[in-house]
Amino acid sequence: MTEKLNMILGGAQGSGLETTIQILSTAFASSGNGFLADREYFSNIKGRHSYAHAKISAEDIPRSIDSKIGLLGCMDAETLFTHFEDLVDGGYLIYDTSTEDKTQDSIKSIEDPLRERLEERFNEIGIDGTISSLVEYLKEEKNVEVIELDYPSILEDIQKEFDISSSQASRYVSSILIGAVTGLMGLEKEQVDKGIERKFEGKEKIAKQNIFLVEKVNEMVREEHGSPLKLEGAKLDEDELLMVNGNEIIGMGKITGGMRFQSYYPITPAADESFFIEQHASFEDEGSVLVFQTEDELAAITSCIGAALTGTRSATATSGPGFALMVEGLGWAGINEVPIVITYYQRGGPSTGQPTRGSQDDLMNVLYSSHGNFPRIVLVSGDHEEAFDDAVKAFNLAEKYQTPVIHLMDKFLANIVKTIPVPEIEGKKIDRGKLFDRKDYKRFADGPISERGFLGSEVMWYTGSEHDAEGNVSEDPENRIRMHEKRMKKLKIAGEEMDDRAIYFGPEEAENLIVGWGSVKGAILDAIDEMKEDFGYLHFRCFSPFPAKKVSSILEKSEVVIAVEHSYSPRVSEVVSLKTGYQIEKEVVKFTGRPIYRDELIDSLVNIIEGSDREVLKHGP
Amino acid sequence: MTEKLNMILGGAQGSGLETTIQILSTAFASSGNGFLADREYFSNIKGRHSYAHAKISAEDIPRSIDSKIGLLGCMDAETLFTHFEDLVDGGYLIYDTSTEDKTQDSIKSIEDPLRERLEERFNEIGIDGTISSLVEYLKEEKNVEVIELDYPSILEDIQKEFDISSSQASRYVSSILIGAVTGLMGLEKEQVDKGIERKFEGKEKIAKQNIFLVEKVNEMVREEHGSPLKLEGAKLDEDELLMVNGNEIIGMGKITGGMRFQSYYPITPAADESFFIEQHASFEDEGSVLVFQTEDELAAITSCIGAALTGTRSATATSGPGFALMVEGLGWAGINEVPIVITYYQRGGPSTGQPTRGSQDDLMNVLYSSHGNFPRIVLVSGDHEEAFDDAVKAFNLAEKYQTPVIHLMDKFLANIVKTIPVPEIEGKKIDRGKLFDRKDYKRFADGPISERGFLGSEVMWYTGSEHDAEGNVSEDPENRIRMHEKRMKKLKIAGEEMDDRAIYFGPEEAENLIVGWGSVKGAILDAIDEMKEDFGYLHFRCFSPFPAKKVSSILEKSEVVIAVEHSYSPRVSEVVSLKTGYQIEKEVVKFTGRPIYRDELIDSLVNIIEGSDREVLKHGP
Amino acid sequence: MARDYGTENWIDWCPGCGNFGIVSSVYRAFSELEVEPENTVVVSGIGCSGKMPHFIDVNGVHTLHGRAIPFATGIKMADPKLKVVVNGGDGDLLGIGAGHFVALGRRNLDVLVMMHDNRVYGLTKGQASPTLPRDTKTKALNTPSIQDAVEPLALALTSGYTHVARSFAMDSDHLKESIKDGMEHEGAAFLNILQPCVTYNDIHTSEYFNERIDKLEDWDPEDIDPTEAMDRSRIDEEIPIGLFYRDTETPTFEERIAEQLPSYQEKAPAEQDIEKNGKTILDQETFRSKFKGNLIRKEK
Amino acid sequence: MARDYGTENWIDWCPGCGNFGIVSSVYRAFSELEVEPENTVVVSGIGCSGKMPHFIDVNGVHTLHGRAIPFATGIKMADPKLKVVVNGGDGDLLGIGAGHFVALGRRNLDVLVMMHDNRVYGLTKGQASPTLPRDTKTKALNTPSIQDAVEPLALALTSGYTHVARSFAMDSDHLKESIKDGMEHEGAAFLNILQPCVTYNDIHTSEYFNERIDKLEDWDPEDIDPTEAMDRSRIDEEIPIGLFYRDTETPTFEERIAEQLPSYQEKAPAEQDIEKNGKTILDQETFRSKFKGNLIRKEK
Ligand SMILES: Cc1ncc(C[n+]2csc(CCOP(=O)(O)OP(=O)(O)O)c2C)c(N)n1
Ligand SMILES: Cc1ncc(C[n+]2csc(CCOP(=O)(O)OP(=O)(O)O)c2C)c(N)n1
Ligand code: SF4
Ligand code: SF4
Ligand SMILES: [Mg+2]
Ligand SMILES: [Mg+2]
Repeated sequence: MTEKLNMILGGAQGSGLETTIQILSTAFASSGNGFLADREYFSNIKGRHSYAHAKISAEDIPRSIDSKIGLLGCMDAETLFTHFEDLVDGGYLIYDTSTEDKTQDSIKSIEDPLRERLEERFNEIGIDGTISSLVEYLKEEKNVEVIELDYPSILEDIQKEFDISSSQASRYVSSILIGAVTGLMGLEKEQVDKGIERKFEGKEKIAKQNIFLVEKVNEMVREEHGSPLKLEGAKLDEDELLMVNGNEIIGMGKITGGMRFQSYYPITPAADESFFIEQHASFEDEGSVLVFQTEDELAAITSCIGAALTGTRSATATSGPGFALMVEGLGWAGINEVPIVITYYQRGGPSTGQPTRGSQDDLMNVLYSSHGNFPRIVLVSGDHEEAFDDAVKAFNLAEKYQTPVIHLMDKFLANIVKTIPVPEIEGKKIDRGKLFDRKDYKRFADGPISERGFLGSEVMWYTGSEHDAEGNVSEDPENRIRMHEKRMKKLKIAGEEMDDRAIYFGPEEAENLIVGWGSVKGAILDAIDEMKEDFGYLHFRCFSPFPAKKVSSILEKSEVVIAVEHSYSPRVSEVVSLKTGYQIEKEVVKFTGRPIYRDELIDSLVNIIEGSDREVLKHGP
Repeated sequence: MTEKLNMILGGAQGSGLETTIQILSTAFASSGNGFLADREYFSNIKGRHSYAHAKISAEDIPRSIDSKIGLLGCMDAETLFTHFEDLVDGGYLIYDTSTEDKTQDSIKSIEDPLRERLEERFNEIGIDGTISSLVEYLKEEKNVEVIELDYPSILEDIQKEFDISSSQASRYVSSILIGAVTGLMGLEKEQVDKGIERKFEGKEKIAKQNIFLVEKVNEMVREEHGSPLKLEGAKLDEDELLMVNGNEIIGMGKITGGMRFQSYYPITPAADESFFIEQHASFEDEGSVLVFQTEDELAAITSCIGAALTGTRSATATSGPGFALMVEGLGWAGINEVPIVITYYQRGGPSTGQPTRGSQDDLMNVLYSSHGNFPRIVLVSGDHEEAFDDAVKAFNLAEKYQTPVIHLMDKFLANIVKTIPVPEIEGKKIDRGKLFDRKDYKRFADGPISERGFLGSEVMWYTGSEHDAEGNVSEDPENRIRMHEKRMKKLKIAGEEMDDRAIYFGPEEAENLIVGWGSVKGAILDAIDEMKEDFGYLHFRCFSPFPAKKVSSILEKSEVVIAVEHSYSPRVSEVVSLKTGYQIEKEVVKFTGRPIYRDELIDSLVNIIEGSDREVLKHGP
Repeated sequence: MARDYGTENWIDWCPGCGNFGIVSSVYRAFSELEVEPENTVVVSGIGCSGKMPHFIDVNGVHTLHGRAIPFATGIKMADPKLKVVVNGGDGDLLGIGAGHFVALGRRNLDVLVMMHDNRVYGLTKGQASPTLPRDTKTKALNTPSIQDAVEPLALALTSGYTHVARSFAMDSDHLKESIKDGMEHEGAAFLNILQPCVTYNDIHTSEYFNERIDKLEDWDPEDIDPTEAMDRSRIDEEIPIGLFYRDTETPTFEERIAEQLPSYQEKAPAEQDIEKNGKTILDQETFRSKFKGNLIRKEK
Repeated sequence: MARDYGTENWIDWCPGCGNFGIVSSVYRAFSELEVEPENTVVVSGIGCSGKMPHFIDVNGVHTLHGRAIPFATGIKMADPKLKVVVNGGDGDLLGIGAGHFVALGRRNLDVLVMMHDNRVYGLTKGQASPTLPRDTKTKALNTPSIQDAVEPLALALTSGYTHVARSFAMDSDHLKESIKDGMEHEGAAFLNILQPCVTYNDIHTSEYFNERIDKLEDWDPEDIDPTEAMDRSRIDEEIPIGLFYRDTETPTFEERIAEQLPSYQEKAPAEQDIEKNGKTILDQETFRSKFKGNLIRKEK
């Protein structure tokens, strides 16, 4: 019996893996376990290898995953080829015995470089490269316990049992995996059934058939292997948890924060957020959120600004390629002091890059894109809980300082499914800032922060050109100085309020300081929890305004400072140097687009302490 | 007799001022004087106040202008209202006596803030605000010598002389100014006539009439005032000079550098460059430059990239708002290693901002816009001579390193008309980099710098997604690391070659060091020439790759370091801090969009030495 | 007493510019319709035409080159009680902004688009605009234009605009009426305004248009096929002006939204309260029930 | 021996996807036309359709979402000897790329645009594309689409394309011939290809199209007015496929350029030498005479 389990479940994109994860995660959570799963997939709709890499914990809500896994569940042969090396010694493997003669040659979806690496590796370990040879190797050399199931014959059984077609039955492979996993982990039948019923709400027949199949496999597995992976009694306090991915939690935050207009143009990994909001758009008689699919991102940002001018809390969501088309609109919002929120999910760049993989390489892009100078607020969130708070806060800041806010997220956060406590809603502050309140209104009078009027209340003017207090174009040099200073001062004022958004975790004075932001938070906190050395972590939740004083004082205290980031060369080091002059000299980076695993991070930090300046993390297929 | 003269000639946009400047500058230059004129105008086609602020020098080619002028030539009353305070004690004023009863109230084009300032000032000096009261004040209090001409009656004369209509005659106001200026300055008739004939080539009648008018006014002025502003014998060596603005010199550089495709979408202050190139597109049988007006800047950059893929040296030219739409294409060129050149003329931002005014606020924008990370080369030029060299060099670097090059210019350089020596052409190096040369071609093989093939030579693939050596999409993590490192290494290699692009001017070890780039160069060099204090100037000609070693070593030597820039807060200080950790603590900035004048810069530097940390320059209407 | 809708700003178009005709027809139309300044928004792009809002005493939003339509779309969607008029140049709407122009037609949002069609890029000094016919060399061009002109009315009809008209800047009455018609239409209305640019377009001058203009007569713009309207509106020897097409059947975007979000009609985004005493209006229970799909109860 | 034009890359479209039909018709068309791989360029946007170039053994340029046309434009203008084909999705060409789509028509550049019209955004998981009819709710939508569909052929005709056709991904012969026709046409050609998306479009399926498709017969696409072609091409109960319009009179963009730059035909940009021995080909004298307008001689 253990307290935590890392597992990978894999299969071809579109073959039911998503269902497996949803049902299993529900089952884990409803039995009181914490759950976190990263999702990896190609830029492909069907056929390429995809997987969920999860951690289940009986004692807490996981913050990171390990590269080494205790359980590998394969829907197909490619999963085994791709992940066999990730299994810990003594781990568990679930696979389809009918694939035992398969070699990688027959699997077209495998990319060449992996193919070559496998070839080499099979030579090294001296196997012929069939699935069966691989399984044999794992058993012999890695003490892996193998759950051997003949998927086709199990499916044939159910086909007969319910008199369904073979093509329909083939969609039940996911339930074989569910049965095997829940068997090994000793989950209670009700909890699993719950998950299935929930998933197939309204489709009772399908639910029934799946339940039947899961139970059958579950029993088969228990009979032969028992439940060796049963987690020690779940200790989570909450009676109720939210199971959300990052897109969803942001959607919830935006709705809670009073957003009533969201424009978007579809793009990975942002589009699911808008889809989720649209699903929850209506408040019955109370109103609704208008979700607007535009013709492109130029229209997404500009329609968002238009909506904001009417006093509606408005936002848009995108990733790098879409943001590129929003830059001009961003500047317009800047000079016109329009409160809008751009939720930006980073993915691998440059250009189309790695559209379904994660990255943190866009920090300088959001801080400096656009010509001229204007205040912009850049919030960054490190996990789902922070993301919820920031999604609400973003609107408050946007309206208080009358300026665009970019909320920087990433693909990892967007897609990671996690159990979190239900957020406190009722206390959530809504601050609409200084509002219009008089005759003879001038939109840009009395800075730095002017009274904000809404189109539809009084007459006002806006223009992207430099303008006077009334919003009419002015080229006068003294007016220019006045208005430019007015705008820039707002960032200074915001900076005074927001100096707390650099957060230090760790002992009073740590010898080694890790600096990071965004989705690396979990792995870093877990790593420093485990490491014997004296480590602290400086976590940014905001880069503009930059909490320079606090950051400088923290940086000074440590001897070794290490930036950890998903980028080629840490952007956080660039910003810190730019703002404080402090040059962070060590770095752990990952730019394969795969998540940073707790264990590989620990290894790299050990190397850093031993003298390395730069560690490039590589794990994850 | 003096050696240098600062003058302002002003009039309503579209009323012939341009002609005046062209003719006068030709006359000055052909008489062996150096000439430099900044052009200031509104975002307006006709009617608003516009002016040329020129320096003419008998001993050298001017590098900057002074805020205080020796001569003010007015085409209209607004010019006098706008510039009267700029005249030095004892300066010269040319104006139209028929406007003497005018007050500012009758001039609708004056903007409110100026109107208020004038009102206040008139109260202060106790005049009634008519042109005549103002002239009186200048005579009495400022010892200004006034050249009083009754423009309408002069025009009536010519109307009669040549029997032309009054509306036609009204277009000859420019020649009144030319006559008066050349009279005061004692220019020879032939030189002035030359300028006129050149300007009106093919329109002999008009030329003749203008010559007549100029001569007439010239004589009137000489009779009454002599030629008190005659410059001391011209000392310039060159028999021949180029009279060019920045747009033109870049056009010449691009053509010399072998550019054969230029796409653009019209925008101030870049469009004139494309227009100029189009005028000079044809090389008779030798070929031609294709200048392509696109539907927007998205198409400008992407068609430019397309053309570059065929092996054609290709460029586009724009300013901030246009560049905003090029960011996505820039990233594509980055990941696909496409040699393109973007000539970027900065103007006042943010957004539409000050479309006809100058700025240097876009440095971080060009360095960091676009998601992900890829090498980009950013060249910056400080004057017309540098601009020519850089325009050629940009293509060599783009092709050598197979990466986009941004050539950062600004509105001042674009519009400043200047005499420069004819550039040496024949030595101009053309380096096309490593070219394709074998069977079984793979576009991205053997990095960091691969052999470059052209579409039309062998089969190859390009994609904005991460790709393998063949250019096909690949999501493999190891391939990702390989290709990402391949690209980033190119910048490192380029950095080694380009470490000389930070240039130091001044004494061996100056106590005070000015740091700058771009169009501030001239004013800075002129200022430090004049100041008694010990000043050096560190001039950047490239920001990416960043010449960090050289810069650090120069910075270390000085006690006081001062950034001088056209921006709200110096971008050069941001880059220097980011790249070296050195924090420049003093700054002289100007963000009114008007040029930095030599004399106001000197004053501000004096303040800095006396302890000020930040000087905001304000001169110039 | 009727307002005059002028502002104190100096109008800095070139003397004789056709835009003067347009703005004064707007004054007259607004005056006759008695539009409410605070509930009317003039949205413009960038160009000489883009300066319009500063000269009209209603809300003005002077946006980005090419983006007036999506700005206007956001404004109108969020607050449908506002009357929204777009003023754009031919370059603005059919060059850089062509994609949005098409998209607005597909939505039939209740916005009037007035295109200042001078066939050049005025504010950037006279380059060819998308409506300049091929082989035409206006004053500021090095060589005649080699791109074909787009037909604005055909494009509007193809895109789904439900009210498609042409008028002339110098025919103040015709233009004023056309503006009023367009504003009164419910749905996406397009009004192409032939506008002399005295500075850069030395070919399509007032005289040029005056000689060719042919006012629509005996033409019923309703119940016809868009292609019929297209044929009728085509410019040949003569330049027909008037209302070519009107469709009052196709539902507006606002109606389509309301069908899916019934509260939209009463509580458009701009009309909703989102806070009570500085707190979110959501309470814990509503949150739980709204997102019940994500809630998981621990099973004992 | 005819090439097969396939590549070694695994084709990762969903099993049954209409794109398979398209790529195999391309193979057949290229094979019959014997196109030269190194002188042919397939330019694509982003989407499922955007993957095309990687599966075809000629030059491939997989560009940005919406920008395939301007990329192709630069390629073709700089090196007119290349045969250039654009493959784009309906979202790619008529949503985000609509402005470029219109601009290409105005130029009549010799490029064939093949639109993979599946009426959804495939690669981003099934959102409505600009060709999805209003009130249609395909699988992945929360609610039926409220935007009207744009008519691709009408838009092409309005924009000036000189060859406008429709075909069907599952009719391999018809499609192959349509592609050949389009490639052989000199000028901007548009081929709208009805393409089933088996994963996200559960309404416009193969069966749906099969039941409705109606091949053009007795139709002469030449010497007609674009609006006639528009009327004929409109989708009602039946979906007509075939070549609706062809115009061989309008000069191509290449011809228009050559008229202004006579050397263009022989020495297109890509064909010009720009250096001799590592030096510019300009000499001092040519420079002086080329820019004599800026040269000023000192008068003694
Ligand atoms: C993104 C961008 N590109 C270019 C410009 C420069 N620009 C200003 S106005 C204009 C064209 C104006 O032409 P049109 O839309 O026809 O308006 P007009 O001036 O003729 O009324 C252009 C290209 C800009 N402001 N923004
Ligand atoms: C600027 C930008 N915005 C959004 C995306 C995301 N994106 C990728 S493919 C696609 C749409 C694909 O639809 P379509 O063009 O119809 O092609 P299909 O996949 O249906 O073939 C979108 C929106 C992107 N790549 N770039
Ligand atoms: S340039 Fe043309 S459109 Fe612009 S203001 Fe002048 S006349 Fe009018
Ligand atoms: S999602 Fe649709 S278009 Fe894309 S590959 Fe699958 S079936 Fe084809
Ligand atoms: Mg125009
Ligand atoms: Mg599609």
